Amino acid sequence: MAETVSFFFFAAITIGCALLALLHRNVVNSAFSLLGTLLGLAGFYVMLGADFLAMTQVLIYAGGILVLIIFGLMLTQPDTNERRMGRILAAVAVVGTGALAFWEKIGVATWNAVEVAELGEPGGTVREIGLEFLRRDSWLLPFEFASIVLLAGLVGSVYIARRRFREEEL
Amino acid sequence: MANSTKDPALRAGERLVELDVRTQDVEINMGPQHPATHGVLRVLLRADGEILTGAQSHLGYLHRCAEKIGEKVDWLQYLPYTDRYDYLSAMNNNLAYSLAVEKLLGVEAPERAQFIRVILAELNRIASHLVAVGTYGMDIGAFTPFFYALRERELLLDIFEKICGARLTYSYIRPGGLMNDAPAGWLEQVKAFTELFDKKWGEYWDLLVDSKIFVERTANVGVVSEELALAWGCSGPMLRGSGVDWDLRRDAPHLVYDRLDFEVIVGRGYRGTVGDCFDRNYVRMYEMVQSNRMIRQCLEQIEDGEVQHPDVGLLLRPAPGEAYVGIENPRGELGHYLVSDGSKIARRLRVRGPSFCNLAVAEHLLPGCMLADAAAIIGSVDIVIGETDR
Amino acid sequence: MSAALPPAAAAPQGNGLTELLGGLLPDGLPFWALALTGAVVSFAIIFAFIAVLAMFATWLERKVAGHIQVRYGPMRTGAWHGWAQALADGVKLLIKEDLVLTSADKPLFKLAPMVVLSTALAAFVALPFGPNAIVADLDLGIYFIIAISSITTFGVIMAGWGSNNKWSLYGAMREAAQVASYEIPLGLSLMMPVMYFGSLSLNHAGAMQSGWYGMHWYVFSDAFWIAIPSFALFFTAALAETKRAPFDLPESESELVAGFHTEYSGIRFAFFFMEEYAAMYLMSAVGTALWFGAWNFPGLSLLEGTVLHAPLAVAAFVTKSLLLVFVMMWVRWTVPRIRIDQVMALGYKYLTPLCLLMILLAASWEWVKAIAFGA
Amino acid sequence: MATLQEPAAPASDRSYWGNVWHAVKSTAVGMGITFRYLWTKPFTTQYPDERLPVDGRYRGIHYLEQDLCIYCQACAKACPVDCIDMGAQRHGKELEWEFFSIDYQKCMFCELCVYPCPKDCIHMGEQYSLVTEDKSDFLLELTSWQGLTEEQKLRIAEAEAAKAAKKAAAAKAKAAKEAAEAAAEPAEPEEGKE
Repeated sequence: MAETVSFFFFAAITIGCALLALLHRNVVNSAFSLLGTLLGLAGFYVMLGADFLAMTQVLIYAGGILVLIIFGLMLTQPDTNERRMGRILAAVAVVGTGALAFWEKIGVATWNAVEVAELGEPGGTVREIGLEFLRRDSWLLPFEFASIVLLAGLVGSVYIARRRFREEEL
Repeated sequence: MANSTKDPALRAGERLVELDVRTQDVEINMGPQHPATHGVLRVLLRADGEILTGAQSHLGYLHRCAEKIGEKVDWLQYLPYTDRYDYLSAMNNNLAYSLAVEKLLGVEAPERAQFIRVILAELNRIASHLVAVGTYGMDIGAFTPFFYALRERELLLDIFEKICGARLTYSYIRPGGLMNDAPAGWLEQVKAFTELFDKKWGEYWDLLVDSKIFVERTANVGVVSEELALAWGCSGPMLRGSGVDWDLRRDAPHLVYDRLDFEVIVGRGYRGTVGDCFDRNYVRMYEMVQSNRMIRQCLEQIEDGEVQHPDVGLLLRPAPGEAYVGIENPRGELGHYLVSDGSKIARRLRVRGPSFCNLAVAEHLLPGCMLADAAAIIGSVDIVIGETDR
Repeated sequence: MSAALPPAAAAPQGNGLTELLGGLLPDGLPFWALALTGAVVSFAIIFAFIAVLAMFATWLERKVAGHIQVRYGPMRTGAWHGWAQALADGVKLLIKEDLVLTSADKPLFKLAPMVVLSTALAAFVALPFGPNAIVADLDLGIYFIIAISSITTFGVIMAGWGSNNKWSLYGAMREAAQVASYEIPLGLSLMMPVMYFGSLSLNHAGAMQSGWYGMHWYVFSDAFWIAIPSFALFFTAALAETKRAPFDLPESESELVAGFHTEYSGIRFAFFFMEEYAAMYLMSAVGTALWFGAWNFPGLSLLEGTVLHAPLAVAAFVTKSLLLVFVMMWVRWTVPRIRIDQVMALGYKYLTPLCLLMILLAASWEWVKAIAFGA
Repeated sequence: MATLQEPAAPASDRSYWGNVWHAVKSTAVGMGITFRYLWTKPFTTQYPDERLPVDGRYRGIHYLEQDLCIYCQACAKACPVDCIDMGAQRHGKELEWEFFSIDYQKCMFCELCVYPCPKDCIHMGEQYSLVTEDKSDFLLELTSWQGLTEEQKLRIAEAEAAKAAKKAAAAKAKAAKEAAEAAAEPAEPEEGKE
């Protein structure tokens, strides 16, 4: 009962905000409604017992990346004409995909929802992640190192690519 | 991030501004009602994000036609109007006007009056610099030093109130001498203040000027080079902060300044470049110490005597002619140019205000700085809108 | 206490409140009903706590500011030292006209204060006020608090953008840049106590500091030489995260008039105000829980088992947190404000490397201890 | 640390650890100062409840010694802003006051009105807080009475009676003289002063 209510609650938030993000005329408002989508997804992660993932989702995607997106959007000139085509296309794409998926579901199999209980008891997921870092046969640590190298590469390329202006040009 | 950097390859006065992304400029009205513009100054800023790309100051919101009024009222009646252009240093304004009228009249105030004038002018300089340093702290974001500075200023205002009955607009120094002699116990009160002030001065230094954040906010910000300062006609701490050794108290001796031993404080890049905001503030800080020193010497040298020239009464009729006297106001050179046609009213009265001239250079400094530096730079110029607009 | 890997933190269990409610409510009630009642009651408690806290903190701030600045602060409202000033202000803000600009982005403008306040409230869920006085004893308490408080940024950005005011937009941009940057040093600075306690749960951290008759705080532990600098780093980052001076750039009044809340008035402004104090208290409480022994206080363990123990523990925790709030105010009225590029430089060039250095030191210390004393 | 002497050499340690050290030290010093002041007695006074005494020379709202005033208008002429206005009727030596008002919306408390007074009858007082909700309240009336006092009326009546008596006496004397002169010598142009 509680799970079902929560599920539909988060689903409504996620899908509603996603639609708003696609269809809203104002780019900045779209970006803000993306926040609802991300938070709704975080709610799903919590329901699935992945609390670490949920919080990371909130911290990194909502607190970090989305802030940067909005930061960028606020500084750019909104082009209202640009949104019209996108809205139509997006609406077509969303409705089309949804209908396709629904038809597929109906056509192939009956509703076969996964019971939350089947996923196992949510436990200390951080502990598992931490242990994974320390395991000898795990590739998690090298993977993280690779991401740091990539980050350094990104920062370096931005530094090299930036322009310098003389005062007169300003 | 973006900031002006010094690059030896650049020509003089040219700065290299590093920008990560170039976006559309935004125009912002800083003022006329803005906490950092010290009154009703309006600065129209053009900014690229946090970096300013243009600045234009709009004056006149407080224009009261002071000079025109001067051509409509008696010589003495104009005295209260001088209080009002730089209301933080009204004694100095009275003094500047009185000296100009005295020059026109061809008289000189008695010696005791001259000593009291110097004491008052220097006390007023301390009071004015206290407000300048305190409000500068507020521009930077530190509120508390302002209250400490105002606390000492309050003692000074008590001193002024005791001698002339007013706390802000004194009208005390008048052509020919003073309104009346110092009351009993006044000189002792001044002496007590000078002793107290030397102790309290360190607090402003430790709390505000030596603070790491203050240093970071002011050092190397808004650098006015020596040539720039001279070219734009800066004066006072603005000029001395740029390393120009020029002080009218020493270089154009008037009153009894030549009998006093004092140093002219010159900016020397204590925390950054010569002529940055820190240096201007540094000059103000140490000028307070020097003023205090001068007052102490005056208190030792002062003798009893008359305070008003016997020939100068309430109604003045200077002989036809003209006179210009500039004195060292806390903010720079405050000059009065007076033309008399022999009547009891000035033919022409013109004021050369220091803030007005100093402010002009701020417009030149702002482009290339950050938005927060706008407050720091305008604050370091230490303008009083009453005087820029007059 | 050893900081070697602790036993896996137990699955979320009931707190004092749910137990109490479970006792009160009739048996046989479904779990979700109990949980819902618990949620509502705990929300009410937290909201009341924040409202009272905001009022008290406003009054305290004005008194601290006043006395630091050799003046009195509010003295007239209420008989004793203007104690009713915050109350009067609150009533004034409640009955003030709620202005929404015609040119504002209305949905965002109206949503912003709610987002700001609700996230501040949500973060209190993982805060242990006493041994069992926690709404939800999460495994990831600290991580949860950081994650949730990062959402506050959105409210501020919404407010800044929605106000349709250039100064507000500047405030919002600064907030975005600043808070997004300072989450890194804030999170890293919390790693030192986390490594010492071996848990991300604040409740667990509190329980681990109860030794030595309630004085086994992290700052007094064997790792005190790590604890003290790491607290300084945490405190600096927390000041930036809560946009308190010297990091109050989003609302710097001498530059941006009032920053992101320039256009707000009435109850919406009050929400921002409450959020600021709630965030201050939240960060102070995290600092208390991790560095200053949470609810532990010398002599408190003697009362264990009595009725007095729980209220006194809560009182100790709140008092210690409020002391840190006071320090935040003290800092605010002492230092000038940093410029935005210096905020960035401080975050990325100073706090983050220093935090990493401290983490290295803390890790080696745990390692040395493990070798020396065996784990 | 602060010294009253100018420091000898520019301080420009901007190394990494130098910055950290300066930041920590200067903040600690500043917080020490503010903490000390937190516990000292505030410098301010609770204004409406307690007021600082004002000095004898204080330039507050004027007061007029109306008995001495001779209605010479010297103060009004000396005022740079023309805020003094007065009106009175002269009855010989006595003045029938209509008003003596100062507009405190204009007055700038410069004390220039005090000096030219020949009778030293206008002074600046010690009252300073002129708080009102109505602008017209700033037009203060300095006279303590208007019109004539009973005493003055009496004096005027006496003076007039004396004058009338004198006049009558003079007329009588003149008539007598004229009669005498007419008797003695006719038609000489009459001269004389009253």
